[in-house]
Amino acid sequence: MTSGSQSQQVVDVAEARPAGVDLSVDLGPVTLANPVLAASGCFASGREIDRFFDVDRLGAVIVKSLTLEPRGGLPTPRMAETPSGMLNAIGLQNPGLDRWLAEDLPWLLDAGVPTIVSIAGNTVDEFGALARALRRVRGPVAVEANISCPNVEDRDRVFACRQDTTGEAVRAVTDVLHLPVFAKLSPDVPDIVAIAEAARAAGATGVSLVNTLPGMAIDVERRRPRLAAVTGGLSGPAIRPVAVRAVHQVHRAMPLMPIIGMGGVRTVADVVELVLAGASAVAVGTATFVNPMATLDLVEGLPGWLAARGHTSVADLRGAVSS
Amino acid sequence: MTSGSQSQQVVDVAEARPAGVDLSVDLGPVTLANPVLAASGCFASGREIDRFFDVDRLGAVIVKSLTLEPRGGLPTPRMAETPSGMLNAIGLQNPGLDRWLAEDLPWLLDAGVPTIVSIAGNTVDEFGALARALRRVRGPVAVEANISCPNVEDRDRVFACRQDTTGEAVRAVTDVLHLPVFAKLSPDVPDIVAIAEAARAAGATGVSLVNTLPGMAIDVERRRPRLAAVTGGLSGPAIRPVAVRAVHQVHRAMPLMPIIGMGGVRTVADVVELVLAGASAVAVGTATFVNPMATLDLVEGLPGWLAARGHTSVADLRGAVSS
Amino acid sequence: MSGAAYRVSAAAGRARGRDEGPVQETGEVMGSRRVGPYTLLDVVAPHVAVRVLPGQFVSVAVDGPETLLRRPFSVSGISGAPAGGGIEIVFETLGPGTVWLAGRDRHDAVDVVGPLGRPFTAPPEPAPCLLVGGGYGAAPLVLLGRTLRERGLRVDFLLGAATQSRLLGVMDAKRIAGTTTVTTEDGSAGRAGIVTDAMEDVLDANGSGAVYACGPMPMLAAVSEVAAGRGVPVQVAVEESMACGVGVCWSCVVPYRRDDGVANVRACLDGPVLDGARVDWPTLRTWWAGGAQSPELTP
Amino acid sequence: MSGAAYRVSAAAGRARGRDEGPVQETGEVMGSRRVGPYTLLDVVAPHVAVRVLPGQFVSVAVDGPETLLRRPFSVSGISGAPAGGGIEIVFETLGPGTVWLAGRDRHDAVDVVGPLGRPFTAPPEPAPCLLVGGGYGAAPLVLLGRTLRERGLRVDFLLGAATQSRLLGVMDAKRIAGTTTVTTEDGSAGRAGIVTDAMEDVLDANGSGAVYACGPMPMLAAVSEVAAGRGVPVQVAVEESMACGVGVCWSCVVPYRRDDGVANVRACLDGPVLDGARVDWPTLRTWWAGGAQSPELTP
Ligand SMILES: Cc1cc2nc3c(=O)[nH]c(=O)nc-3n(C[C@H](O)[C@H](O)[C@H](O)COP(=O)(O)OP(=O)(O)OC[C@H]3O[C@@H](n4cnc5c(N)ncnc54)[C@H](O)[C@@H]3O)c2cc1C
Ligand SMILES: Cc1cc2nc3c(=O)[nH]c(=O)nc-3n(C[C@H](O)[C@H](O)[C@H](O)COP(=O)(O)OP(=O)(O)OC[C@H]3O[C@@H](n4cnc5c(N)ncnc54)[C@H](O)[C@@H]3O)c2cc1C
Ligand SMILES: Cc1cc2nc3c(=O)[nH]c(=O)nc-3n(C[C@H](O)[C@H](O)[C@H](O)COP(=O)(O)O)c2cc1C
Ligand SMILES: Cc1cc2nc3c(=O)[nH]c(=O)nc-3n(C[C@H](O)[C@H](O)[C@H](O)COP(=O)(O)O)c2cc1C
Ligand code: FES
Ligand code: FES
Repeated sequence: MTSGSQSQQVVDVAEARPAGVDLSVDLGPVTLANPVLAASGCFASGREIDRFFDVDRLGAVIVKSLTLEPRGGLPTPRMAETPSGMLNAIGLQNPGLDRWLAEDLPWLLDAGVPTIVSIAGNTVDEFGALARALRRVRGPVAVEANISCPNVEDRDRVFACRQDTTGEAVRAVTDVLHLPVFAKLSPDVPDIVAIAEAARAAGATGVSLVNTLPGMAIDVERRRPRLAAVTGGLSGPAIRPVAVRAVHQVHRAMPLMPIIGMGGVRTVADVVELVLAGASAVAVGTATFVNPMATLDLVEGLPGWLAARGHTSVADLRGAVSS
Repeated sequence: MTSGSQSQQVVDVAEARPAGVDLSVDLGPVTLANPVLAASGCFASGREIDRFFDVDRLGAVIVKSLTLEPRGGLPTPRMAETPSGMLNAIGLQNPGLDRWLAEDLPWLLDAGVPTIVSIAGNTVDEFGALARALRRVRGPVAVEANISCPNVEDRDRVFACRQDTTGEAVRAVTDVLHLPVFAKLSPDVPDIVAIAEAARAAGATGVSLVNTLPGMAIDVERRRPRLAAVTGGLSGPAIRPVAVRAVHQVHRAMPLMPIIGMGGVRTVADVVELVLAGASAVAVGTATFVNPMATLDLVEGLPGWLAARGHTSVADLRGAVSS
Repeated sequence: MSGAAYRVSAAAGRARGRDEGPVQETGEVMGSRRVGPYTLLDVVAPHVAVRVLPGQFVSVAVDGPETLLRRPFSVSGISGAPAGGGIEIVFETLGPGTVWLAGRDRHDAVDVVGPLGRPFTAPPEPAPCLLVGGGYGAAPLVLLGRTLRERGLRVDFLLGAATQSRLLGVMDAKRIAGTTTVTTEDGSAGRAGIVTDAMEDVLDANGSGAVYACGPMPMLAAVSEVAAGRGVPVQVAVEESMACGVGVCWSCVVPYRRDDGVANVRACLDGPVLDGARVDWPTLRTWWAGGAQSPELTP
Repeated sequence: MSGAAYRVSAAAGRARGRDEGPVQETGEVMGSRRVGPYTLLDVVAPHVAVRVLPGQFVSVAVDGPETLLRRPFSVSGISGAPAGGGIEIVFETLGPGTVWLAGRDRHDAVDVVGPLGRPFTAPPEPAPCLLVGGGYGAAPLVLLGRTLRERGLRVDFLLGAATQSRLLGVMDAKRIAGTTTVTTEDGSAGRAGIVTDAMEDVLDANGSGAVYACGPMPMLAAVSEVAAGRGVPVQVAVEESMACGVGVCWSCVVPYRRDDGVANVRACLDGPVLDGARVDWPTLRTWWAGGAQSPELTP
């Protein structure tokens, strides 16, 4: 993809791609070559990981949430390791939608990477403005509306914590955009199905489940929060059971709606677990921090895993957990 | 405590109790000898762990939630291990309040174990009936109202997911009981402070934070949920950041209200972390499964940890995180 | 996370607990060897060893990324003199816990809690005993067989597995037993079929007055039903997924007929050895089939 | 959880990545030794070794209960011939990751990603160079010193630590350097005080035209300010807590004056070597004091 450095070093775990395993999946009207996506905020511009492998090998890349204005983000420390997980409080540092459109999107499109644009607004109007700015943009395959970010008009509670604010934020985007829109939801609500229904009713093509869980860690020696922002978002394998549960519940309630599942995925079996729960595609965040090759490993490992068990299509496994 | 078997085998990690470290803590009107409690549902009748050490060494034991009628609970498998955590779906198996009062409470009182009675109702009326049944009972130091259990009158959503149902369930208990009442809350709500305020307004002495998080795991080989009940509660170190966050938020909002903190506590540093976040006392659940001596280890390890850092009282550290 | 990770002492033979009942002990691995697909681990843990009875189990702390809970294993033998006594466990490497355990070397420390649960009990009246094992379920039966023989009882073994390599304890059985009958599902050794196919014949031949069984739960169900059908008392060592092993989490229950009704009893505390005629196998079968909820049970 | 846990190959020298830039490689430990309170680990990782430049770092997967993320370490040396080349890291055992690493034995596999970040660059005009290290911060400076010497530049060292045992690289420095000045806070070796107490004198004595520094962040701030005060260019290798080390998480930022304003740049990608005169130390000091929010920054 990047000129002159296509050749790979000896690859020690690549499995030969078994013939006859169909990895393609549909996200509503969009068909992706495989179900392994990079999660928002965990893949930067795409170029950083392209130093390791051709990132067009992924089903899609969901870019870091973009805001109307550039954001510098929060002070450090911005991350803290926790048991089988980590907390982050980055503060949505990003170059702003305009600069991203000018500087980063062309590279992704050039490289042939299916791109899902994540947007985050402080207000319902900002979601509308972001959508309008994307209206004439060619290239991205879908939009993810990160509505699990603070709503400054509602005491900084996240949009996705209530049905009404979910509906308003999503509607502001779907009203102006023709691209498929996925509403990214927060898992810490008593009734995730009701929130997903509100997103759907407001025109979302599907939902992305789950964003991080609010958490905190304290340095007991210094008696200070481990994050400068005090609280942050919990991600990684620790939260996988929460993600599986949320995906399962929403899929049972709305079996036809596409779902991008995420939360703690690390191994091929974890990808399959989320697909069985009902995910159409699976995004990988924290695992890329642990291993820059993680997403490629999953793309390469999935066909062998499926073939060994006699499956010919990953899409067939969607929601196929008995219960 | 049990006759004839008081003597301990060689104890390899007991630290000499440093003189001058005050472990006592207050839960409102109740003073406990130390802040280490057994969490509800993780200590059975008390006798099981008393085979390992004198359970009156603990600050208190919170007994498994009792219902009006005996409950047989759910089919197996009832548990599944997850990264740094576990899921359980026991289904509140318990002998019912009456039989527990007849068979188990006398042993606890005899053994000198400060006992906190956890009660769980299916309806607001059941909470009232449980409270009335406890009215004339002498011995327990407090009641924990487990309102993070399903409310059959509200589509099986837990009482603690809304302010109104929280208030009603708590009020049904505080109206008839003179004992201190702690409302046990679920962390998966968008605004834990609002729920804690509702409990407090309904007469709760304090709150217990947190109950398990709803989760699910799938056996990808057999394509079946790992729990017979499909979904269950996530506990253990994985959820500690969620517990610390919830305790911190509620303590900041209501600094004078006692809080029993719990969720993923395993080491002495974990106890201190929850106390720094604002817990008055700390309950230990899953760690007892990992190590039957876990709670005793914490009681024995805490004074040395504090003394090594020049602290003379654990209560002084409550809420002492800078931020 | 595991107990071992924050245990200070690695010296063998230091236990924490009481004079009676289970203790927590940091044992020391004395040796490890392969037995077909199984690993046999010999652990010096004298306080556990001196207390353990056939049918009881230990729970072992395992280390490694993402493992949290202990793993339960039947004690299959006692090694060394009681004073420096060791326990043996035999296990199949299935997942992270058993893989970690199989990697332990001589002198490594392992954190053991035990002995746990109720042991097998001798028949009230002297009678020939039939010991029925499936796969690694034979593990506790060898220890039981030796104990029954020491009491002067006749012991016969009936051991089954999917295939020859998965048979366990056949050599030990032959040393102890009057007769040893073997079944394999693929016919690679002994009679082709499952243990219950041979059980009636073996009972007829030896006139057994008591049956003891350990193995997969469906096998225990079948063995219990054959024994009960002939009015022969049957003790089974059940296996349920266990979070704590010490009776405090209620994850390991088995529906069991008590005098006052069917109750979900704890396999780790009231079992693992239960009266096979009282286990509510029909309810268990609905559980295994998934779907079904627990019947109205006495707690 | 760690990369190592699910990596298939343990053979040294197999790397995954491209012909240029960082690779992921399963290295093999060749040796480990104590250096005062530090551990020096020599890892055969030829694809990393052949690429690495002074000031770059590697991130190492560590195993063990509850650890998730890799741990970053400066490369302090290159061992062996490039073809079978190894890298050296020197670290302090602080928490679970470094404790695990310190326990690695010869031939153990460690999963390494590197080289990461931007290296130190030689001064544009030949000039005597002053290398200032604090504690284990001396690690990358020895490698840098050798490289600068190879280019024919004069190198002087100024190494500080809290106490004598925590000084690192003094012997190596003496072999390379024109002068080596040592400070300890407790006066147990060299001049009593911190490195900046000695820095003006050392600059005066050697007429250094470029300063390179690595060590605790407050030290880097002070060194940068002294150098900048004298108009001497200064490159600092910063340290921030890092989740990914490869530029994708934005956890490791440092406020940095660029031509278009102050931006939070990534220490792992735009650094760790940064122009000390451009790092926004006043903002960083408010961060270290806690409380303060990030100023309005260019992203
Ligand atoms: C009382 C008791 C005695 C036991 N004795 C022995 C013994 O002597 N030898 C032996 O090899 N095993 C024995 N087991 C089973 C043993 O505990 C499990 O094999 C072990 O815990 C698996 O751990 P793991 O981390 O390797 O695998 P996990 O990843 O935990 O599990 C691997 C696979 O095994 C299944 N599994 C896990 N635990 C159990 C269980 N308790 N019952 C059935 N399936 C399970 C899982 O569903 C999974 O498919 C016993 C279990 C109990 C409850
Ligand atoms: C670019 C870079 C290069 C580094 N080079 C070296 C090196 O050459 N030698 C060396 O000994 N260490 C180096 N470090 C620091 C090293 O990464 C940490 O000491 C290590 O990650 C600690 O891991 P742990 O699991 O042992 O401890 P943890 O439990 O993760 O941490 C133990 C203690 O160290 C603190 N800590 C953790 N990470 C950092 C960090 N990045 N900066 C400051 N404090 C931290 C924690 O807050 C905690 O108090 C470097 C860090 C970076 C970012
Ligand atoms: C450092 C970091 C930054 C993130 N930034 C964003 C973001 O900008 N927008 C967003 O929707 N989600 C963001 N997320 C959430 C992830 O996309 C993902 O939902 C979550 O981390 C769970 O997946 P994981 O466990 O695989 O990391 C971020 C997560 C991390 C760890
Ligand atoms: C097996 C199990 C059973 C539980 N039963 C109850 C219960 O009956 N009532 C209750 O209020 N909480 C119950 N809990 C929740 C615990 O009391 C505790 O809030 C939670 O497990 C978090 O703490 P931990 O991480 O230390 O386990 C149970 C938890 C587990 C793991
Ligand atoms: S395993 Fe916990 S009660 Fe049996
Ligand atoms: S550590 Fe992730 S961007 Fe630098």
